[in-house]
Amino acid sequence: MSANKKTLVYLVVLSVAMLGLGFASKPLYDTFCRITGYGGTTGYSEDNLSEILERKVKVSFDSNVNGLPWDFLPEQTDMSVKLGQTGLAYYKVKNISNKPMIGTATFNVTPIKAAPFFIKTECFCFTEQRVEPGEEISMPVIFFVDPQLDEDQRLADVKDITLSYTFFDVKGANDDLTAAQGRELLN
Amino acid sequence: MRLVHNITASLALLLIMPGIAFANKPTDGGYWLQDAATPVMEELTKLHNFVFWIILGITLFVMVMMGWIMFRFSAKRNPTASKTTHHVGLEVAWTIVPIIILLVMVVPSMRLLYFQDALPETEMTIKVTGNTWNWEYAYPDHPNVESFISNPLEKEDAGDLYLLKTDASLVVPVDTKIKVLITSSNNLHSFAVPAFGIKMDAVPGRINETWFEVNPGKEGTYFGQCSELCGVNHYKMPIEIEVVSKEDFQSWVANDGAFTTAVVSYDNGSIVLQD
Amino acid sequence: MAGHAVEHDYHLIPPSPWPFLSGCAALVWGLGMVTFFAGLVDRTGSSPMAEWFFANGLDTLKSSLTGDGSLSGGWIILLVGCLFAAYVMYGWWKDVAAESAAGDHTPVVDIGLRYGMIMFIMQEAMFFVGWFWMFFELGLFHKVRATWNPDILENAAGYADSMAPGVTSVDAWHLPLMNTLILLLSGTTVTWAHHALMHNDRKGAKWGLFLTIALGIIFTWLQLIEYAELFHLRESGHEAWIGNNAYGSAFFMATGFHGFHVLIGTIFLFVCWVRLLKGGFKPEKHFGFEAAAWYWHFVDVVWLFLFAFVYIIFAMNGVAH
Amino acid sequence: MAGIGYDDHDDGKPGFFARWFYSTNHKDIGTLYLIFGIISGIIGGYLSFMMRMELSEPGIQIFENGHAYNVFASMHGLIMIFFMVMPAVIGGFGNWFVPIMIGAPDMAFPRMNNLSFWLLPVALICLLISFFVPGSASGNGFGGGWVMYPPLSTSGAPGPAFDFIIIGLLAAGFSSIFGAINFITTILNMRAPGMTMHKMPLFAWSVLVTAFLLLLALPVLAASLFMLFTDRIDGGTGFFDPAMGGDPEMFQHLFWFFGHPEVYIMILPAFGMVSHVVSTFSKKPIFGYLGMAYAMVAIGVVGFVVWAHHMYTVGMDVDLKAYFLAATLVIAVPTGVKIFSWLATMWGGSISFSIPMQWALAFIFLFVLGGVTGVMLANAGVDVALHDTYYVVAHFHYVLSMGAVFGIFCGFYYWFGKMSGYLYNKWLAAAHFWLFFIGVNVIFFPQHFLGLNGMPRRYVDYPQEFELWNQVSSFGAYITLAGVGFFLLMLVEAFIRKRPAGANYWGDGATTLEWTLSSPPPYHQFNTLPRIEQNDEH
Repeated sequence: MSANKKTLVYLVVLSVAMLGLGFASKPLYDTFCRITGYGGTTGYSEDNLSEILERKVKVSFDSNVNGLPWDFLPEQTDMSVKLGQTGLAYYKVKNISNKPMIGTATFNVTPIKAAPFFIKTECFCFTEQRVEPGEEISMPVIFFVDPQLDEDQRLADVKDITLSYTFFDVKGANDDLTAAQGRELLN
Repeated sequence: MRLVHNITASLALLLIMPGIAFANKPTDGGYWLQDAATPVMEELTKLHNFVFWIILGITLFVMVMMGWIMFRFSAKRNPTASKTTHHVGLEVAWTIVPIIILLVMVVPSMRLLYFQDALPETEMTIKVTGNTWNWEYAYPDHPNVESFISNPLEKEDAGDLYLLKTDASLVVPVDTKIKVLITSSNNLHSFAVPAFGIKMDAVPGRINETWFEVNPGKEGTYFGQCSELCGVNHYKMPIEIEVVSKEDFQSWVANDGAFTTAVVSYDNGSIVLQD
Repeated sequence: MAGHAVEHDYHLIPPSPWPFLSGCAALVWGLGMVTFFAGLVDRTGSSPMAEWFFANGLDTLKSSLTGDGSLSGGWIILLVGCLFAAYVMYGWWKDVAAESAAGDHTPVVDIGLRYGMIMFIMQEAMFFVGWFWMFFELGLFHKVRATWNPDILENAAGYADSMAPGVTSVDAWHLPLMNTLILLLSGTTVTWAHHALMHNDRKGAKWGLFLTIALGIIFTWLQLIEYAELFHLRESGHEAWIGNNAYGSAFFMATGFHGFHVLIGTIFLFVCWVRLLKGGFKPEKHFGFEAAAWYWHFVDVVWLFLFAFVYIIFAMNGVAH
Repeated sequence: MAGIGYDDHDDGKPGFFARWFYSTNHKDIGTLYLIFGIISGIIGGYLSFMMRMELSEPGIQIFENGHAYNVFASMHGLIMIFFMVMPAVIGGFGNWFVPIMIGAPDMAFPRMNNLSFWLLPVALICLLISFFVPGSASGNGFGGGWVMYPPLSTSGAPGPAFDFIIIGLLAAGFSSIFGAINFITTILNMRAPGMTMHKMPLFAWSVLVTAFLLLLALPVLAASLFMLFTDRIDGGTGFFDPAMGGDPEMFQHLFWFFGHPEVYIMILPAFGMVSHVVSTFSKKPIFGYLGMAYAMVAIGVVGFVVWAHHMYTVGMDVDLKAYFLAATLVIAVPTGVKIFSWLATMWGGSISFSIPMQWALAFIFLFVLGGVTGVMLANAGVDVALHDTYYVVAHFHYVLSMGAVFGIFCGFYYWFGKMSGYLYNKWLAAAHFWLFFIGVNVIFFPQHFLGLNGMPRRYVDYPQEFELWNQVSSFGAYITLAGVGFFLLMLVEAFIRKRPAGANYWGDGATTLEWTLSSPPPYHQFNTLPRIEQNDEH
C-alpha cells in the first residue's frame, strides 16, 4: 500500500503542478515580462508626470456605436503629442432618435503592447451618459503617454497609437427600443 | 499498403511541383497559397515553404522507414522476432534531433511573427467594421470620404465572382503602408485577405489593428472572405479590395470617394481638379 | 466460471437502479433548467416553430400543473427534477451506508473511496479555478488591455479599479469578516468532532458536528443577508449597482457557487450527523464522516481565497455601502 | 436494494433489464458505451455526409440557409467528440480492458461507472432536442460551432436550442469527470500484486493520463458553460458582454484551456491501443516502454499550457503569441518519441498484417501527416494565412478522424473477438479498412489545398474557384460511407455466424492479461488475483 500511497503523492503533486502551471502561465508570463522589461505590461510609477520627452507619437481617435441610434465621432482625427505631454481631445455624440437614451462607452487602445502606457486622467468611459433627443454633447478626454514607453525596447517601433471608444446601450435602460431592435440587429 | 503509399507519394509530388502564377483570388484546382501582393505575404510564403520542406522530409522519412520495415520484417522474411526493447543512444537521438529541427524552425518563425506585428510608420488608416452581414469601410484620414457599406453581389450580378464580388470595394493606394483598424458591431467576424497575408478578428467593443502594403506594380482587385463564424450569412460577406495607383487614389479621394472621368492634376502635392 | 471462490477484498456490487434513475433525474432537471430560464425570458422571437414549441409543449404542461399559467417557466419541472435527484441520492447513500455497516468496505475499498474523494475535490478545485480565472481576468488583464489603470501590478490596491467608477463594493470587514470567522470556527468544530469520534467520545462528536452544521447554516444565512442588501441597492435605483457590470457578474457567480457548495457541504455533514445519531461510525472506521470533513475544509479554503481576493483586495478602493 | 436481491458475490448474470440498465459490471457498461458510440457515430456521420453533399458543388442545394448548415456543422463536431470518440475510447475500451489489464475484478466504483454511462444518453437527448427548437431568428438549432464562441452563442442565439446544448454538455462533462475519478482510483488502487506502475500496460497508462486531463480540464468547461448560461439570461451576467465591461475573447481562453487538453483526451487512448497492436503483431515487446509512458505524461502536461494557439488571430499580444508558438512546438518532441518508438518496436519484429495491424499502421502514417501540418499551424505567422481555413479542418481531421477513429477501429478489431467471443469475417473487415482508408484520405487531403488557397471554414456555399477540390472531397464521402456499410455488415455477419474465438486468438505476441481469459471473459474475472512476476520484461 505504501507504494500506492507514494504513487498517489507523486500524481497529486504532478496534477497540482499541471494545474498551477496552466493557471499561472499567463500571469507568470506577464510578470516575467514586467520584471525583465521584455514584455508589454511594464508598470509605471506615479510621480514621473513632470518628465516630457522629445519623442512624439501620433494618437488617432476612433469611435463606434453599438446598438444605439447615436452619431458618435471624434472632433479631431489625430493629434501628435510628446511622451509625457498631456493631450486634450473631444468626442461629440448626438442622439438622432426622438427619445432620451442612455449609453455607456467602453474603450481600448492599440497596439496592445502600448496600451499600458496610455493613461487617461479624465474620460467618459464606463459611466452612463444620458442624451436627450436631438441633443449633441461634447465630451473631453485628457490623456498622456507614459514616458517610460521610451525605455522599453519592444516599443521602439510604436509611433502611432489608436484610442477607440464604443458606445453600447445600457442593458435595460432603453428597453422599448432595444428589445425589438437589438434582436433584429443581432439576427 | 504499397498502393496507398504510391498514391500518397504522387500526391506529395504534385505538391512540390512549381506553383502556377495565380491571380488575386483563389484558383480552381489551386493547391498552394495565393500569390503574395505584400511584403508580409511574401515572408509568410517563404516561411510556409521552408516549413513545408521540413515537414515533407519528416513525412517521407517516416513513410520510407515504415515501408522498409514492413517489407524487411514481415513474418515471411523474418519469422523469428528479436527481443530488443532498449537502445539508449537511439532514444536520446530521436529526442534531440527533433528539438534541433524545431530550433531551426523557430528562428524564422519568430522573425515573421514580429515582422507582422511591428506596425511601421503607416501613411494612412482604414477602418473596417463587421456587421451582420456586410462590411463597413471608413477612411478616418480622409473625412470627406463618407464611410460606406460593402454588400455582396447576388449571383445574377456577380457572375463568376459570386461570393467574392461586392457592390462597393475598399479602395486603397498601392505602395503605401496602410493601417487597418478592425472592429465589429455585434458578432465576431474576421477580416481576411489571403493575398495580403492578413487575418484579424473583428471583436465587438474592441479594436484590433494590422497593416499591409501592396507591392508596387500589384494594382488590381483582391478578394477575401469573412473568416470567423458569424451566423447565417457567414459565407456571404466577401471582402473586395481595389488597389489603385497613388494618383488614382488621390483623385478618388478628391472626388469624395468616387472614380470619375474628371482630369486631375497634381501641384506640389495638392490636388487640382479640372473639368 | 462460476464456482470459483472470491479470493480478493474488492467490493463487487450487484446491479443497482440508482445510476439509471440518476440519469432520468438529470434529464428532468435539465429540461427544468432550460424551460425555467427560457420561460423567464421571452426568447421566442418571431419563429413560428418557437410559438408552436411553447404553445403546445411547455405552456400546456405549465398551465395544467399550475392552473392559471401566471407563473412563467418550467419551475415545476425543475423542482420535480431536484426532488427526483434528492430521492436518488437518498437511496444511493442509504445503500452505501448499509454496505459499509455490512463490512463490505474492506481496507482496500476504503483506500479507493479516499482516492475517489480526493479526485472529486480536485475537480471541484478546477471548477473554482475557472471562476477565479475569470475574476482575475476582469480584474487585472482586461484593464491592461483597456488601459484603465496600468499600475495594477505595482500595488494590490489597483485591483479595485477593475470596478466601474462609483461602484460600491461590499465592505470586507463587516459581514464577510464575520463569515470568515464563522467558517474558520466551523473548521475547528469539525476537527473536534473528528477527534471525539476517534476517541469514541460519541457525545462530543455529536456536539461538534451539530455546531459545525449550525455554523454552516449561519454562514449561509449571513450570505443571504448580504445578497439581500445588495439587491436592495438595485431596487433603490443605485446606478452603479455591482450587478450591472462584469465585476458584479464575477462577484455574484463566484460567491454564489461557493454558497452552493456550502449548502452541499452542510447537507453532507447533516447526513453524517443523522448517521451518528443512529449509532453509525466506529472510532477506527468512519470514512463517510472524513469525506464530509474534507469537503468542508475545501469549501473553507475556497472561501479564504474569495475573502482575500474578491472582498479585501478588490474592495480596497471601493466605497463601503 | 430496490428489490434486486442478488447476493454480493454471485457470479450469475442478472436478468436482461437489471443487466443492461442497472449494470455494475465493467464489461457490460463498456459494451453499452461502445453501442452508444456506434449510434452517435452514425448520427454524426450522417450530419457530416449531408455537409459534404451540400459542398459537392457551389450553390445551396440541401440546406435551407447558412444557419441550417452551421447547425449541422456544430452538432457534427459536438456529437463526434463528446458522444462518439470519448465514449468509445475511454468509456468503451477503457471500461472493458483497463480493469482486466491491471488484473482487477472490476472498476473501483461500479455504480458510479454506470452513472457515467447513463448521463450520456441524457446528454445526447438534450443535444438532439436542440435540433428541433428555435435557435436564432434564422431557424431551429444552434449554429455557433462546437467552440460556442460568444456573442454568437449569447445574444446571437436567443432561442432555447443553445440552452439544451449547455445542459447536454454539462451532463456529458460530469459523465466524463465521474469516469475519470473512477479510472484514476481503479488504476492507482486496484492493480494486481506485482503490477507496479512501471509494469502497467501502455493502454492503462494512456487512460490514466487521459483521466487526469479530463479531471482538470472539464470543470473549467463546466464553469465557462455556466457563464454562457447566465450571460444568456436577460438581466443576467455580463462576462462576455463588452457593454458590461466583459470580454468575448475571455471565453475563448477558458474554452481552449479545456479544448486543447480535450484534443489529447481523444488521441491518447488511441496511442495506447496502437502500442499494444503494434507490439502484438510484431511479436515484440514495446520498444522504449518507459519513454512511451512518460511521453504521454509529457504530452498531457504540455497540453495544458498551449491553449491560445487556437487564438492567434484574435488580437493577442505578440509576446504571448511567441510564447504559445514555442510551447506548441515542444509537443512535437514527445509525439516524435512515440512515432519512432512504434517504428523501433516493429524493427526486427516478425510482422503479420492482420486487420488491427493495418489500422495501426495506417494510424501511425496518417497521424504523422496530421501531426506535421500541426507543426505548420503552430507557427503563428503562417497561421494567419491558414487560421479558420480548410487547412485547419484537414489538420484536425487527420489527427482525429484518422487518428482517433483509426485508433478506435484498431482497438475494435483487436479486441472484437475478446469482447464478443466471435471472430469477424476478414474479407468484410478488409473491405471496411481499405474503403475507409481511401475514403477519408480522398475527403481530407484535398482540403489542405482548399485551405492553402484560402477557403474559410463553415461555409455553406463557396466561390466557384473552390469547386474542384470540394468535388473530390465529397466523392471521398461516398467511399467512406461504403466503408462504414462494410463495418456494419461485418458486425451483423459476425453475430449471425458466431464463429467462436479462442482465448488468445492472436498468438504469441499478445501478452497482456486479457489474453489469459476466455473469450468473452467470465462475468466476474480474477476471483483469484493474478500475480505478475517480478522479472517480467517489457
